[in-house]
Amino acid sequence: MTVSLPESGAPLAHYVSTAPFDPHSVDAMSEEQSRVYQASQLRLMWWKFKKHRLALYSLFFLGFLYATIAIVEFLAPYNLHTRNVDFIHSPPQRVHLFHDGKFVGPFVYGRTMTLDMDTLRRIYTDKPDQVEPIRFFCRGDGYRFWGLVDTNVHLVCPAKDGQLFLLGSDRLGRDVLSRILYGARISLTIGLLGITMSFVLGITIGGLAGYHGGVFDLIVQRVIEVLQSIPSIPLWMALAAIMPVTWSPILIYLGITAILGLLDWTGLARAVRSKLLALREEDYVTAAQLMGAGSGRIIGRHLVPGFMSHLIATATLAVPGMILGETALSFLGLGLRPPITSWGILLTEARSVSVIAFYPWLLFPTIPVILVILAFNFLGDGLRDAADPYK
Amino acid sequence: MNSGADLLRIEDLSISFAMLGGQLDAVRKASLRVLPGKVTALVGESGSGKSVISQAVMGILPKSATCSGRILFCDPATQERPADLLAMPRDGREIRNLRGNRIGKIFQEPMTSLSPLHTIGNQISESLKIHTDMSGRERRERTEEMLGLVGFSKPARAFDMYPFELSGGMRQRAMIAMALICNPSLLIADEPTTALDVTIQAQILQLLRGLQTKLNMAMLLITHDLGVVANVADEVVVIYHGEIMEAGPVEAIFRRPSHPYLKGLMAAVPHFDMKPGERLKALREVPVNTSNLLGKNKIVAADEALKPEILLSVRNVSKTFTTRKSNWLAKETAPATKAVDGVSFDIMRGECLGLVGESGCGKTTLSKILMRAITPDEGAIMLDSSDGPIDVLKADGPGLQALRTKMQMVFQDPVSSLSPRMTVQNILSEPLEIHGRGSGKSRLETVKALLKAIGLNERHLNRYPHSFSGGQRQRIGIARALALGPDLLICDEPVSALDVSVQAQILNLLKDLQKELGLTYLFISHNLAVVDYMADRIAVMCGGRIVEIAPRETLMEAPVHPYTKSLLAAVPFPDLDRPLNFSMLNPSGASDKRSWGKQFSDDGDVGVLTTADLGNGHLVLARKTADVRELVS
Amino acid sequence: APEPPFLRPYLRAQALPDLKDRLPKNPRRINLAAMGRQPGKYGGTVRMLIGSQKDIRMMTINGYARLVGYTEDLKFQPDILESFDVQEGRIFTFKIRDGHRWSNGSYLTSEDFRYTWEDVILNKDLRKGGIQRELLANGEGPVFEVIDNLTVRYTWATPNPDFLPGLAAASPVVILMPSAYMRHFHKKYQDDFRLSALMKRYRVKKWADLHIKMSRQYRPENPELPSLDPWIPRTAPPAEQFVFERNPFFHRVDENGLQLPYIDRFLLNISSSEIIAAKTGAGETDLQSTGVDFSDYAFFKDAEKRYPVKVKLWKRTQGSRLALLPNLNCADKVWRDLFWDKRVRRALSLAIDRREINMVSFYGLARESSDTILPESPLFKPEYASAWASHDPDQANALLDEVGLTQRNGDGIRLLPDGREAQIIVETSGESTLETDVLELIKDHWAKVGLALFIKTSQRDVFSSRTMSGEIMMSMWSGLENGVPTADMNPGDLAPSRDDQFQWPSWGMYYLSIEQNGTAPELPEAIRLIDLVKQWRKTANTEERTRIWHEMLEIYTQSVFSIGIVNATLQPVMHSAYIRNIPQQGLYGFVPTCYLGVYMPDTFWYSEEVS
Amino acid sequence: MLRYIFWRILAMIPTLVIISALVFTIIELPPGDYFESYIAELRAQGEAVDTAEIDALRKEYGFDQPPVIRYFHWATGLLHGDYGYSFEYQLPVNEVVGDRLWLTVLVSFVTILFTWLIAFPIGIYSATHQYSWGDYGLTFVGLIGIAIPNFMFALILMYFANIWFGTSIGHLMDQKYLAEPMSWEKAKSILEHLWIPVLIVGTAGTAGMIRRLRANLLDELQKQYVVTAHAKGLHPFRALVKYPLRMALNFFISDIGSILPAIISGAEITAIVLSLETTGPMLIKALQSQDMYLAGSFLMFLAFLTVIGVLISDIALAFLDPRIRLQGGSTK
Ligand SMILES: Nc1ncnc2c1ncn2[C@@H]1O[C@H](COP(=O)(O)OP(=O)(O)OP(=O)(O)O)[C@@H](O)[C@H]1O
Ligand SMILES: Nc1ncnc2c1ncn2[C@@H]1O[C@H](COP(=O)(O)OP(=O)(O)OP(=O)(O)O)[C@@H](O)[C@H]1O
Ligand SMILES: [Mg+2]
Ligand SMILES: [Mg+2]
Repeated sequence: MTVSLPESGAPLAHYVSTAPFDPHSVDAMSEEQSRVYQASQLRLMWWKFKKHRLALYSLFFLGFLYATIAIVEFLAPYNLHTRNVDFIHSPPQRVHLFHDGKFVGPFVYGRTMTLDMDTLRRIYTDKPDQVEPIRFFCRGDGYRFWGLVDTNVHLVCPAKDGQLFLLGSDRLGRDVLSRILYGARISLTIGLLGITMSFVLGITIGGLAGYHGGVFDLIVQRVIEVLQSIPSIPLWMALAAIMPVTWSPILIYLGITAILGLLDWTGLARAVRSKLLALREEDYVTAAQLMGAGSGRIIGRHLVPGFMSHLIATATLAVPGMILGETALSFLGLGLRPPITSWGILLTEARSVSVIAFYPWLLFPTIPVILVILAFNFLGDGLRDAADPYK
Repeated sequence: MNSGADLLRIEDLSISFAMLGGQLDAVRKASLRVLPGKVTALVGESGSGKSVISQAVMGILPKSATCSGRILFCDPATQERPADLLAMPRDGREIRNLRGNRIGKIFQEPMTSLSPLHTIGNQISESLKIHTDMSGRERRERTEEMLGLVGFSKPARAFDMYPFELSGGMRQRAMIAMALICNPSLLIADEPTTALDVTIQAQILQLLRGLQTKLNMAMLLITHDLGVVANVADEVVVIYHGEIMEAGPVEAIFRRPSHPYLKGLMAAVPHFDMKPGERLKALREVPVNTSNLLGKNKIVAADEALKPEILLSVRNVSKTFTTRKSNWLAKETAPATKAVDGVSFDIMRGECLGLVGESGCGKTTLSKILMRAITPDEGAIMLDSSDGPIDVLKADGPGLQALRTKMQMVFQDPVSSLSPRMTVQNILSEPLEIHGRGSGKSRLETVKALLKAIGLNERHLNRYPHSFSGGQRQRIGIARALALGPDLLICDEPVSALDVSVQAQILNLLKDLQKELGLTYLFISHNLAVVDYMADRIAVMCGGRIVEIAPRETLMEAPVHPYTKSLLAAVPFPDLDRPLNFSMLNPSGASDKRSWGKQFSDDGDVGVLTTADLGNGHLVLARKTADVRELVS
Repeated sequence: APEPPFLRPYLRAQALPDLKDRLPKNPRRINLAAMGRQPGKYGGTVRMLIGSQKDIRMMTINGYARLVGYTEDLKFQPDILESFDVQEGRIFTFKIRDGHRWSNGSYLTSEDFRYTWEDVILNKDLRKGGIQRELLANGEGPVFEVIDNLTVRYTWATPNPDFLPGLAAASPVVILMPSAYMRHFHKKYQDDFRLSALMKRYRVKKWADLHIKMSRQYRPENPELPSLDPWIPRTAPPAEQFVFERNPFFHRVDENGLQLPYIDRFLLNISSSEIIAAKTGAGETDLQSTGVDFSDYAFFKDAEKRYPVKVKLWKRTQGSRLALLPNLNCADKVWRDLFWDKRVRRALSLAIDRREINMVSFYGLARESSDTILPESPLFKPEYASAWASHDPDQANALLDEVGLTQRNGDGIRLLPDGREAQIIVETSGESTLETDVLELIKDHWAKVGLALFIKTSQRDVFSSRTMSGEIMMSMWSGLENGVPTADMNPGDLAPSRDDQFQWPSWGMYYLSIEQNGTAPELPEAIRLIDLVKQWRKTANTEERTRIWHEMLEIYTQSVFSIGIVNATLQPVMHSAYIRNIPQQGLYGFVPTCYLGVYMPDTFWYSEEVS
Repeated sequence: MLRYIFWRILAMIPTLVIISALVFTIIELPPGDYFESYIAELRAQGEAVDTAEIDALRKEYGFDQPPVIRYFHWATGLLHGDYGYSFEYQLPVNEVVGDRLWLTVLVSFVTILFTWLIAFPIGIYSATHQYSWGDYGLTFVGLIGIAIPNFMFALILMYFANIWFGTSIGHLMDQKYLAEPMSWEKAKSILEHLWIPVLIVGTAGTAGMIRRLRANLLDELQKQYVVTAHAKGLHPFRALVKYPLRMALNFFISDIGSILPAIISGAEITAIVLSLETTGPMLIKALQSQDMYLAGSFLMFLAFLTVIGVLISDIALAFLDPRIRLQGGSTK
């Protein structure tokens, strides 16, 4: 029974609920509830994370991508440097299923190339009768898997004596798809080092400066000023020039990334610092201080989480930098250079207008870049939500 | 006066929150009404859904809430037909025109409800800016007038102050000013006076009552202070777990409480006539294993005799704040506030020292100084802990770390003192982790025990502070302070947001701990009945100084200082037969020194006042020249 | 003959004398019809893109007004000079055109030569490096004489074969400055007070700097400086656009008596090298050969459809577009010994499939050849081009086996005598993808003969010091700079004669520094080559020189000191379809043809119709 | 506060000294000097090199002296407003920069304006309409902006602007206006060209702003004081701008230190590709050719702007949030 109000404006009667009353009746918990209430915080976050579909898919996508890095050799139809000089700048081949109305399974048509000596372009025409079925789990270019086993098994291969350029081929007749797959290896890994370093440093130093303020802050700020005053390009140039030439390009790139990571924390540190300068005035920080929490704990457990959204956003935004940072440098002739391949390199190789005009498929590497960046951002969104107490 | 139709009619309101692991029904088919120019009091246990109802009326429920039912609002001032507030589009023009204008709301947590970046004047006058077409100057005048009405002694200065520069009570008054500034026809007051000392509270109640008669303002008063209810309400609604238990005119409720819940509530109120040692009757008494609770065993009784008497001695502590000028490029000539002014006192081991005083008199500042959260300008503080004496102000390194385990504090503002991104479990186990108490598992046990002791349970473990009601948060703060089992616990308004029954439960818990583990308390409260129940000695603060300190009985029965006297006079009783005599109250506040006898006031001279010893530990701040007999008379 | 309309305002203002007075009494007459070109008419502006401010030097190179210059078939001819006379290869008598004027109208006389020789070249402040190499024969400078107002003579004790090529070079030896103008900046002729005022005005610290700054001819940065070029600068740097206008006193006329150049103005716009090709393909330039590459050809060809432009393909003059240069001075003893073995060098060359490279990067349009001279050179013999330049992996393998590199590891890579794998690190400045692409291909070719190739890219400026110190094992660079030499051109490129020859920097240094630095060549072929250079310098006899050239070419190509890949690669020359007289074919190179220089851009003209 | 500013300005002196030393070191780091890269370039162009002459030049400019001495010469020169001499341009540095500075400021300023005009509304929209189609769509577009390398985007835009609108390729204006005085036509040409770099650099920057603003706003939007503002009847948008947005600006303000120099240095790569007449490409060129005084003075100028920017950012921070105490330690 519930209370019933009197007519509007009429005097209120004395109503007493007749429902049974037991002050100790804590609602019994259902199984579901007790599962929730007993769950660890990580698990709770995972549940919350899962609710964000797109983030979940992004996680799967990235997980998948990082897994493929390990088995690129197997996935790519060709090796990184396999060329076919008869198929230079060949446009992407379409995969067909039916030939002459008959189902054949996935296949491509064979191609012929003719040189147009007037315009100096290669013209490719499909041969309508030459069906080249795509093979799966097949033998193709040999490679040494993880530097251990020599093998030549691939997930997909072109037909015997046929070609398979699903995303076209480049100026040496190399398969763009395979190169993208190989490029992922460097693009998705090396930059992480720099990001991680700049994050750790940025949060720690910025955190300490913001939290402690005073003289420490003054010094840190001066250091930041000094570091920020040195634009990264000159620094790259200087570093690239003094790195021992005997180092392999990867090592040099790694080294420079590391050094830049060591210097790149300033922006983040300033953001963290200014936020913490405000946050440290909150009562809960005083409360933590009074509990005897050290600065590390206060920064790490109380202050930084309050800033998590920003950090996550910044981290996900650093991803494009990680993947593409090197393009700018390759562009200036620093950093990575061919024959090492990364997405950035693949893109810098397409740096002339004629590519855009004639060989637009060489721009395909932008697609994985975009996908990865989107995925990281949605993942970040999901993480943000999972960490958000208000959700 | 049009009292014909209900101003606010809430019909069959149900509100639930979507949470992980199912939904939480905060309000179930509640109905209530408010008549124009009348006061409906909504009372009930902490967490019973009172604030949620008020949010529903304003249309500011969190997005995770769903509600059903009808909330009809009929504004007599505009002569409009009743409109269903729930049916209005969220943040639409219609509802915005009502908010802040026709319906004012005083939020329960004044600290977090104010933006830290804007001066309170700015925030208060904003309502005027939205709903009226006053000029900037008029707005400022009106705001300052309002600030004066709610008891700011220097409204012009207060206008330019930032919330973090105000004491808890002052913020609450700013909040009240904000709600009233547009003369709403309905005021929703969610615990409007919890942070106010009784004299200011009385002043505010008087103000509200004045508006009620003058402007025909109606009020939905949410409070757990039955004394206030008895004094101002016309109708009372009792809510428990989201359901209405009892409703009726105030007469009926107070004279013929029928529902066992209401009866329990009435019984749990502490009162001044309690016999020494008498326990409060909480609705549910939770037996607690105190030693297990605090993570460390302490056999107090045995070696108590060996210890010196004085646990903490405070000598001549002062703190001055310079307010930040809003135009800080100008020379910093902003007047300084002497928040604490030469305070000295001792706390004995095992005792509970009550600290009362007007809002803004420096209690919180003092307690933070004791905790070393604020560095005083001068003074000395010695803690005689179980491991030898510690100079509180100088300790550092391991000494400071040890000090932290010896002294703990319950913050006045429960919301802002809980990290918003930590779950209750993290919050409670954190002190244990810091000081390396127990293993992960045992810590969890301790946390559960603590939760139980404060009347919460395991289901709250994984929730974040913002999803608790005001009282629940306050209890979490208490539990956190208790976790380490400190020697000295400073409680800054620990029960202000608690309904009487939970308050009884908590107070009993504190008393038990004191008895069994020999805990010592500095207990700050505005609720004199609570202080009376808890304290062994009581100190009265005014304007940064301790004006009177005495054993409880002495102070309650034979107060000497005029300020103490006026405080006691302003206590509201939950008894219809003992109404507050508003006309007797000093209109300019109890600390108005002009009304004090000349032996107590310094007339602006510095250093003429000193502490006079009246014997029996009864000290009073008075002129050096005054003699003892003169004072007592 | 008609006056150029462009000069009309000046003529009207009487700022200029009439054409008759502007020209020397005996102007250089160009018979266009005889050259197979059409005589044209005045007018028009040519827009050209340059990659950086320094490239305004293109005007000096393309303008190609020299005391003595090359003809299209690379013979010397007097240009600014009315005539020149050479005795015994060491006595050079120069005759100035009577009435020849600088672009400011002052007359060109022997005094200008004297000033330059005595007051500039011999002045220690101005020429800290001493007399230029081209003016030294056997380490000695010439004796300079003024014969009369229009005749001067330079006399060396021994023949100086570098003198005339030096004058005809793209960046010519300076022996002539406008003395009347330059005196203002010379300590000897200017009083200290004015000089220091000028120094202050031009913000330089020393008078020598002032003189150098004001007299720069190759990079015409001083619009005030009187010039003899067809177009004279009108813009002082820094600027984004450099304007050059016709020199009203230019000394050439066409058969109809029209004063050259036909074209009134050149606008040189600075564009980043990244978009020069794009702009060219968008018809935003009227004459472009620098900053564009063969790989852009298809794009330009496409532009022909959209814009009134034409693209021609000329031949580059390099001995090899790209060449691999094994560093005979490399620090690694094992490799050095191997590189010293001519069988190894030959094997490396034989292993390369030049056909494939040609097909991939040059559409098969280049010539697969060793690093040697082109058929366009009178010295060419087919056997030079084919020496060890066929694709013969079997022979390469056999040669390598013969050397003793018979051991191989599991991957088929040969093992060095000390047990290391035979890994050759080729360094390149990697400035274009062409280099890395070609190396990618060669990598595969060499793998077939059991050699592993690694590509390493490094900055251009550290290149030479690193080769010199032997850190670089093998580098990729262009081949012989001048692929179309005549016997009268210095064959030094074929011998270790300079320190920037990456196959033997240290030996080259030895010769260059007159045996002070570097190390003496140790390979008999190299010793012979440098001896031959010395012989060549001593003789003035063309037949003798031809013999020396052939012997050197024979040694060079047979020893495979540099592994050439393809030469005669094509260089697109893009131009507005309205411009006439641009040869369909040409040799394109800095040396000896001075890019467009010997093809005389002053004879190009705008017609109303597209061709 | 005035005292604080005073101290900060004092503290700038040692900072700038350290920076100048660092800048000098960085420019010195690459092996060789201008003359070496000059020689290398001459060689690459096939020109003969007179080593003796170059050695003399080297001596002339003090390159035979130890770097420390040269540093002192340079640093004292800077103090006297003498920025050194550009080898490449053969001119004193301050003459080299010339007009480029203003064009750079124009481009950067418009770009920054563009970024803010785009990023702020979108950021606010995304935060208030979290997970709406608009949010996703705008996020996507923004991210595309950073996912496509600037140089490529530049090429693409340039190419299509040429094909579709006939805009001349690259540069800030059609070349024919280069030498002309400002006119309506010239201004139009500048506008026609300006949008490309602005769009490229702008889109590269907006995503970062949008996402960060969104993240910060999302945090603040849930705060109780926003509810209070709503309870006052404030329009949600006004409430947002007044309260959470101001809080969320914190990160943005802390970044001012890097905005100022960015205005001058501009987006180098884009500028190079588009061949803009701005200072960025000049700096890069100077670095590449080791034209050290030009590069060094340029970098010093940027550093000076950074230091000023940081100061401004600190002051603005204190303005923004009254709780911030710049001087005090962690306890009050
Ligand atoms: N945002 C929220 N999300 C989930 N649960 C909530 C939220 N806000 C309140 N609750 C829950 O709703 C119930 C009612 O809360 P409410 O704030 O109305 O209590 P109250 O009656 O005002 O108590 P108090 O007197 O302690 O303030 C409580 O159990 C609380 O935990
Ligand atoms: N950070 C600060 N800056 C400036 N003034 C402050 C600051 N903190 C407190 N004050 C001032 O100090 C005085 C004492 O404040 P305090 O918080 O100690 O009062 P209180 O006794 O706890 O009052 P309440 O009972 O209302 O909480 C007040 O006048 C307040 O305005
Ligand atoms: Mg509440
Ligand atoms: Mg307080």
